[in-house]
Amino acid sequence: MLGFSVLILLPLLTALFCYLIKNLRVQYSISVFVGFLHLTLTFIVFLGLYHIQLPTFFSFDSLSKLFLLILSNVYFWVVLVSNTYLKRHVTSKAQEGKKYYFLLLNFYLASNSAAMLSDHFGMYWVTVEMTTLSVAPLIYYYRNEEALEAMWKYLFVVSVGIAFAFIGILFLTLSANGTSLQGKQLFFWEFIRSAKELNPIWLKASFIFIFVGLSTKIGIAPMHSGDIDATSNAPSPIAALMSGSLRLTALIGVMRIFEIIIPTSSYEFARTILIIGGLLSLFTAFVFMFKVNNYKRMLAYSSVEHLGLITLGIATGGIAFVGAMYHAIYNAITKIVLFLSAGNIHSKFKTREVEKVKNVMNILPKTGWLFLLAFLAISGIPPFGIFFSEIKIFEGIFFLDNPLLLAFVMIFLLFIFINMGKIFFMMLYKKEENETTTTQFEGFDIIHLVSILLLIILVAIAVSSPDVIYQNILNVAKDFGITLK
Amino acid sequence: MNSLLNSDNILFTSAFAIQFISIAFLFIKDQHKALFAANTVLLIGLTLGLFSTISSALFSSAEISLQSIFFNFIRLDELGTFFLFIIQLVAIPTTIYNFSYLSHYIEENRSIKSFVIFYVLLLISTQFIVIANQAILFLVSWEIMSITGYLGMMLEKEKEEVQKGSFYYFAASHVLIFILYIMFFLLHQQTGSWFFSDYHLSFSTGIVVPIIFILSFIGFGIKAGFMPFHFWLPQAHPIAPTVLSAFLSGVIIKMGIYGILRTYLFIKPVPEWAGWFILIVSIISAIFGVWYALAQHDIKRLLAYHSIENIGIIGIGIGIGFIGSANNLPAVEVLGFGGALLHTLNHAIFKSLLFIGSGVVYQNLGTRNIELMGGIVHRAKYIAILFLIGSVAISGVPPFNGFISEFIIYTGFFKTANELKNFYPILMLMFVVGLAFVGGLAVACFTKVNSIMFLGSERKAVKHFYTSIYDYISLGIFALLCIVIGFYPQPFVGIVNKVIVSNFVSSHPSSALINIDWLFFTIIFSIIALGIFFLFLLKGKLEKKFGKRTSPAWGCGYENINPRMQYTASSFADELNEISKSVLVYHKKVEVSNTAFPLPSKFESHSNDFVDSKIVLPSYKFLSFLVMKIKFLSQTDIRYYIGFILIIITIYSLIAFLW
Amino acid sequence: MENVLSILFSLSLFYVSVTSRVKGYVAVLRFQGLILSVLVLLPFLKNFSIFGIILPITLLLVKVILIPSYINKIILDLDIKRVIEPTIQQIVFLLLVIATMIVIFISSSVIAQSTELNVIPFASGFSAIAIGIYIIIFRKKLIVHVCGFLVLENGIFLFGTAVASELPMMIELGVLLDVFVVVFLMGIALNKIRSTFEGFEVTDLGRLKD
Amino acid sequence: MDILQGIISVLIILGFAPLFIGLVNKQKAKLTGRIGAPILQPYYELQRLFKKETINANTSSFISRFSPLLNFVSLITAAAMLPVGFWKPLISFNGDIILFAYILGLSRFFQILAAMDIGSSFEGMGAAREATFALFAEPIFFFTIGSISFISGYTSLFDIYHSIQLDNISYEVFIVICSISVFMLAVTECSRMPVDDPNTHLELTMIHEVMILDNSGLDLFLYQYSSYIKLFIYTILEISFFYPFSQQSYLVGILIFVFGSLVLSLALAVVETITSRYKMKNIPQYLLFATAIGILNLLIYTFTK
Repeated sequence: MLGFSVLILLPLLTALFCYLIKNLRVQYSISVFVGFLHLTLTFIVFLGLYHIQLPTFFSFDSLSKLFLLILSNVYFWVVLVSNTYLKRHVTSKAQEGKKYYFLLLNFYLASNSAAMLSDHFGMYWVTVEMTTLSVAPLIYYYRNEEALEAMWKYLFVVSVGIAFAFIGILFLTLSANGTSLQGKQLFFWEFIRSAKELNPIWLKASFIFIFVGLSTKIGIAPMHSGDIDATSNAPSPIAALMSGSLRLTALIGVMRIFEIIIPTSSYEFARTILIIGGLLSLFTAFVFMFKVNNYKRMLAYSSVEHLGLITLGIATGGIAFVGAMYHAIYNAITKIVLFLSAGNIHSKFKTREVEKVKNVMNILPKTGWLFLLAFLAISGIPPFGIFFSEIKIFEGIFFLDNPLLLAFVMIFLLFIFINMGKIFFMMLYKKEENETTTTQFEGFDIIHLVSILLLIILVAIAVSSPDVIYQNILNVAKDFGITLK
Repeated sequence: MNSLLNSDNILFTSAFAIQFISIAFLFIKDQHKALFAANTVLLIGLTLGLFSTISSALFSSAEISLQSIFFNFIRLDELGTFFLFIIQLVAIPTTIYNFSYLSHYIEENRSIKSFVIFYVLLLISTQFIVIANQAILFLVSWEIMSITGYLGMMLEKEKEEVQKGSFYYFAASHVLIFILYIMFFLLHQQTGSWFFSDYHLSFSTGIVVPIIFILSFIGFGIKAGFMPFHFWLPQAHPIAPTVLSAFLSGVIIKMGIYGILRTYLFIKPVPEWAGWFILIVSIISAIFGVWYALAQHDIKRLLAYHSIENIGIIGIGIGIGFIGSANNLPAVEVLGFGGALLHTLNHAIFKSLLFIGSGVVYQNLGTRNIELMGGIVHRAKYIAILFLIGSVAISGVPPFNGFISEFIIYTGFFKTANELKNFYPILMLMFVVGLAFVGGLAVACFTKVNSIMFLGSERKAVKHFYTSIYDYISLGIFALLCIVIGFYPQPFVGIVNKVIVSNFVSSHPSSALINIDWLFFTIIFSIIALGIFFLFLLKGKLEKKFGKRTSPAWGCGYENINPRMQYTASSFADELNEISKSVLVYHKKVEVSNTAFPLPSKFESHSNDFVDSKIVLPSYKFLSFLVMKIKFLSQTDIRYYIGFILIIITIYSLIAFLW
Repeated sequence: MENVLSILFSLSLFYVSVTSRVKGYVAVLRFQGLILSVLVLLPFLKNFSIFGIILPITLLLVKVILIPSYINKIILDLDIKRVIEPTIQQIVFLLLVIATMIVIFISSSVIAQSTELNVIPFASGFSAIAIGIYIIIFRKKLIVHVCGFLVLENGIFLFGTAVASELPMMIELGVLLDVFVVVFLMGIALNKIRSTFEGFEVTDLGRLKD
Repeated sequence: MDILQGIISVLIILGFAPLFIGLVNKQKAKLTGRIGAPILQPYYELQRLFKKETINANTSSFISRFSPLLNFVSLITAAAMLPVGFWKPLISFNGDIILFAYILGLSRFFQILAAMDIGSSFEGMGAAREATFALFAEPIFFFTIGSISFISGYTSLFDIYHSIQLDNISYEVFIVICSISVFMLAVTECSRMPVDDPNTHLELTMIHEVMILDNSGLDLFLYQYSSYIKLFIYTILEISFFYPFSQQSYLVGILIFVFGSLVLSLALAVVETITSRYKMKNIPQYLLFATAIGILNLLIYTFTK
């Protein structure tokens, strides 16, 4: 019960508390404290030092352990920098956005943890809807037209998508008709245990609906649009949260249903659908990297790309699955750094357009370097982690699937890389004739500190590749019926 | 396998450690001190490394047993050691040049610390590439090499051209790493291992190995700069800081050669078409590389194109070696690979010499355009002499090292023709003529460079020409190496022969390489040198007797000649460029006014790279044009978002039904 | 009994697809909410349990009273034009709806042979989903979008009862709560949109593009 | 004994090079109906230059003092590789054919540099032409002598000529045509008509002469002498084709040498009398023509054999 209270109830209470106490400083400190507690507990559980009992509808398995760790890791750092971020000047209208900031953050944490931990489709659905509700007002933080539009679109599209996911869940119950599952409730493990009995037609249908519905939240093309708008207009910490953890919260649902399908005859079909989705996302990112002229949208598209890559990895299975899991970790961490640096740049230049941002390397040297390093990390340059996870995914696709697919993936990635690079270097190095070349001084605040720490963590995980993570990922793979030699 | 703590291992590992430690010294506040300390420590590390390399594998027979330290991730076979030798040999004088080069930047109070960090990392990762025995380690060090090279190029990051050129390098290196992924996946698939020492494939088994060969040639060829994969090279090398472009041209593009040879070791013996393939690509690279070089005015760009030419010559050697291994002729193999390896060493030496020399000039004149130089010999005689040595060497003219390696390759041609009769002689003769043609072009090009840069009178007034002792030291070392290898090639040929005999030629090694009458060269060249010396003394005496003075040059009756009347680089090369206008994309713009009071007339000529301006950029533009056409995804209306959900669900359901 | 209610439900769908007044939508929502609450009340009538009563009552509360009146309130506050101008003619829309419903009914009756499910609620629930989507796609007013979304939700609910899912009551309540909060948030957003943009047309939201 | 013969032959070349040029000029004069200078005129020229004071352009550098020496020495070295009267040359080893070509290249390299060293546009013109035409002349050498070496399999000039057997007809034809292209090569390299006119002093039409425009005294002496030697070297390359007629008897060899050089001087004189200088831009065609002869010839030979 303790674990449950720390993981879910405590954030809820904190949210309530933040509603009562208006003082931002107090809100901040208590939220950080809660985030820290959450992180420590998750970490302890992840290490397997401590097993906690959860009430019905909730349970731990290796997958939720892993994703919960990612979530609470992202959340902790984001909350840590939030205060500094809130201190920044925003328009007077946006002042009121600050009031609900921590409230919503805590609510976000609670709902996300619940969604990750829930082992019942109904509960999962409810909590996922809650995550949407928690994050939508945060998107509206800036209180301007773009933010409003983004929030509306996100809220509406995702709600519709989630509704479709619900239909999928109902189909799942249909598929259970006339089997031993008849009359039992919608627990994952029940279904996984007796997946072979399920009616394939309804199973396929439910997979399609759940995958497409949740895609609006994961950002799998062509349902990515609402996600892009939201991520690009939300304040940077929120954007980091969304790219890092919220998408995974949705992904976990798809993985559950996929896990159910794997032993059945519809496995091939589901794989194909996932691969199509992943490729479409890569293609979308590939297309929009040519057009995009707003650096936060660019980062959002990069999230689409990487989630697509993860989906491909999951679909391919084998070593690629392991790669995908690693990729989820690395992508989450790297995205934080990218979005935080982007936030610094935004607060300096007051614009999100690439053309208007120039010579960052000299004007904001520290941020500039962090931005550059994060770019190298996200585009898979060693020693940063994504290099290794990408290699695993490529290898998997190459050996388990056909190399032609790999060729496509590589071509897409290559051009995404080239165009992203062009944009990044335009921002970092390009300068006007009369502009200064002498580097100006940039204050060192907690955002830089956090970014540096995260990059170090990234390299550390990648290079040392701790056995506990590997074992956990292997367990996840085992749940998905994947055995590695 | 001797004990872990033998002197070799300690020396070797400590060398790397010291090189790495040098970064720590950059925390010293004062940039001058920091640079001096870091550079010195780095030098110590490199020198130690060089000693350990020389002592370990090349001369003595003691093998470094690092396997036991790094779990077989690292191995020093002869090939790797030879390239390690090259890297360290080039790195030492280049690092010495750092002292003077970077101090220029410090005086412009520009921060050079990050550059030094990247430089050190570049050196270390490059050394790791050649000793890596495991695919992932290899790829990691390869990527780090590329990326640190890129970051180092960004020293003058505010310049437009720097951003452009370095980005070419960046993109190209990313392309090739993907190709290498696939290649290593294939190797892994074939052998089930990630370790180089387990890769023994034979061409006969199916289609896979040929694919591996092609991939390796493309992937590593991009790095090496074979045409038509060279397009990034003339963009990147000119804009890099001189130290870096010396190292890039001297060593890093050789990593491509290393890769190709390494892959050859995995899949030898190769069939004959592979040899011909490489021969033809290489001769094209050689001829057009030097021809492009002839059309350039930017000295570093010109040198970059010469790197392409020399890579071509190396490739020719490799091609002969392949043909030898295909027909199982150890003699041909030895000559071909020997020429290639020795030329790799030589090119590393004289190309770095030339780049550093041009860097010294650039530092003082502030331009890379040779049309604005001239008369430097009157300012800095010894720089001119050292540069001249490099030029003679790179033109493959005796008595310096360039000639030696080209001679080996020629001998390889003759050998091939002898061993395999019928139509081989005429084909080989074609290549001989091609190589001779390349030599002629190189002579034309470097006479142009030297005369326009150093000789004559100053086209653009030079206030003061500042040279530091470090310039002379680093250039001097390189020049000395050129001369030594030229006059006394035996030991170096011996090293190369050892490498080949132990790694390449499996069956009954031949001694064709050593049996060339090297003694003759030593004798002849020394006779020439002595003869010139004695004539010089004699001439001095006679001039005392009959008198000697200087007078203004004869202007054909025209009295006041001014520097702008000198022959320019473009006019020197004009006739040759005219011949190959279309390939060179060579444009001339002449503006002569025929008015009564003529205005000053203009003339300018420039040459774009064919592959870059006619293939790479257009295709990228075309692609982006196509992509821009794709509109349906970029809808802003929420109803379309919902519509997409509906559509995609229908499509998936259709798939489900058809399944 | 269920079938009768489901048919009434489907009739309401026809009405919603022809009406051109926003109030009409609200009325339909009320009506559908009523039907649904009766539907969930039916099992309660058979065997009485104190817990059984909670769900119908909350359903009634949320779907019949709260949400519709809330939407009415929004309409009044923001004095939205009461008539909607559709993007396609009503008749075409109606034809589309009818065609869809025919297809859905036939296909579901075909499906019903393989797996046992009561066809009418299933089909009408499904058609409600489809028509909700249609409303969203073919109408311009954001408020109408909200109504469309609610129709879709109702459809899902009916559908859920049809496939005899054993969703525990707690979850059902959670779903209801979620739906309510979503609508609530949308209402707030509409308020803001009113104060920020000039109109309520979806075409006004076109700022975010590449 | 070989060493001695080698030294003697080098001395012969050094000694008779001016005589040969004198011979050519004399015959040319006769053919054009002039009396002409005495045959020994070149010797007088050299002697005169030897005594003159050395004047350097004040824009020039160490290059133009160094280049004549190197030019002279490298030409002597090249000469030391040639068989005279079928004596084994001083320098003869496998692959000396390449060294021979590249030594000439070395001398060219520095001559061009020296010309550019003056910084005057006239020398520049000459240097540019020299570089260009030399580039096209190089293949001819390899297509003639090189082809023989490839066919015979020897890589030393002496052995190459040694290997020539005039037994089958196609080989004879081959050799004869080779000798023709070598003659054209000689004409180019030694800057005679129709490529270059050694006698005019109109800079715009000259190649070799214009490059040494600013040299005088000892430098000019060395340049002139080396140009004489160069011509004689190519003459010997030409003559050596006919050694096979001497079955290893030195007497016949020497006879062939003397006779051959006479014939060749006559030939040169005739050519210079009847032909006029080509346009500068036509010279590459002329050289490519020679190359084409070489290639065609080689093809014919390899496929008729």
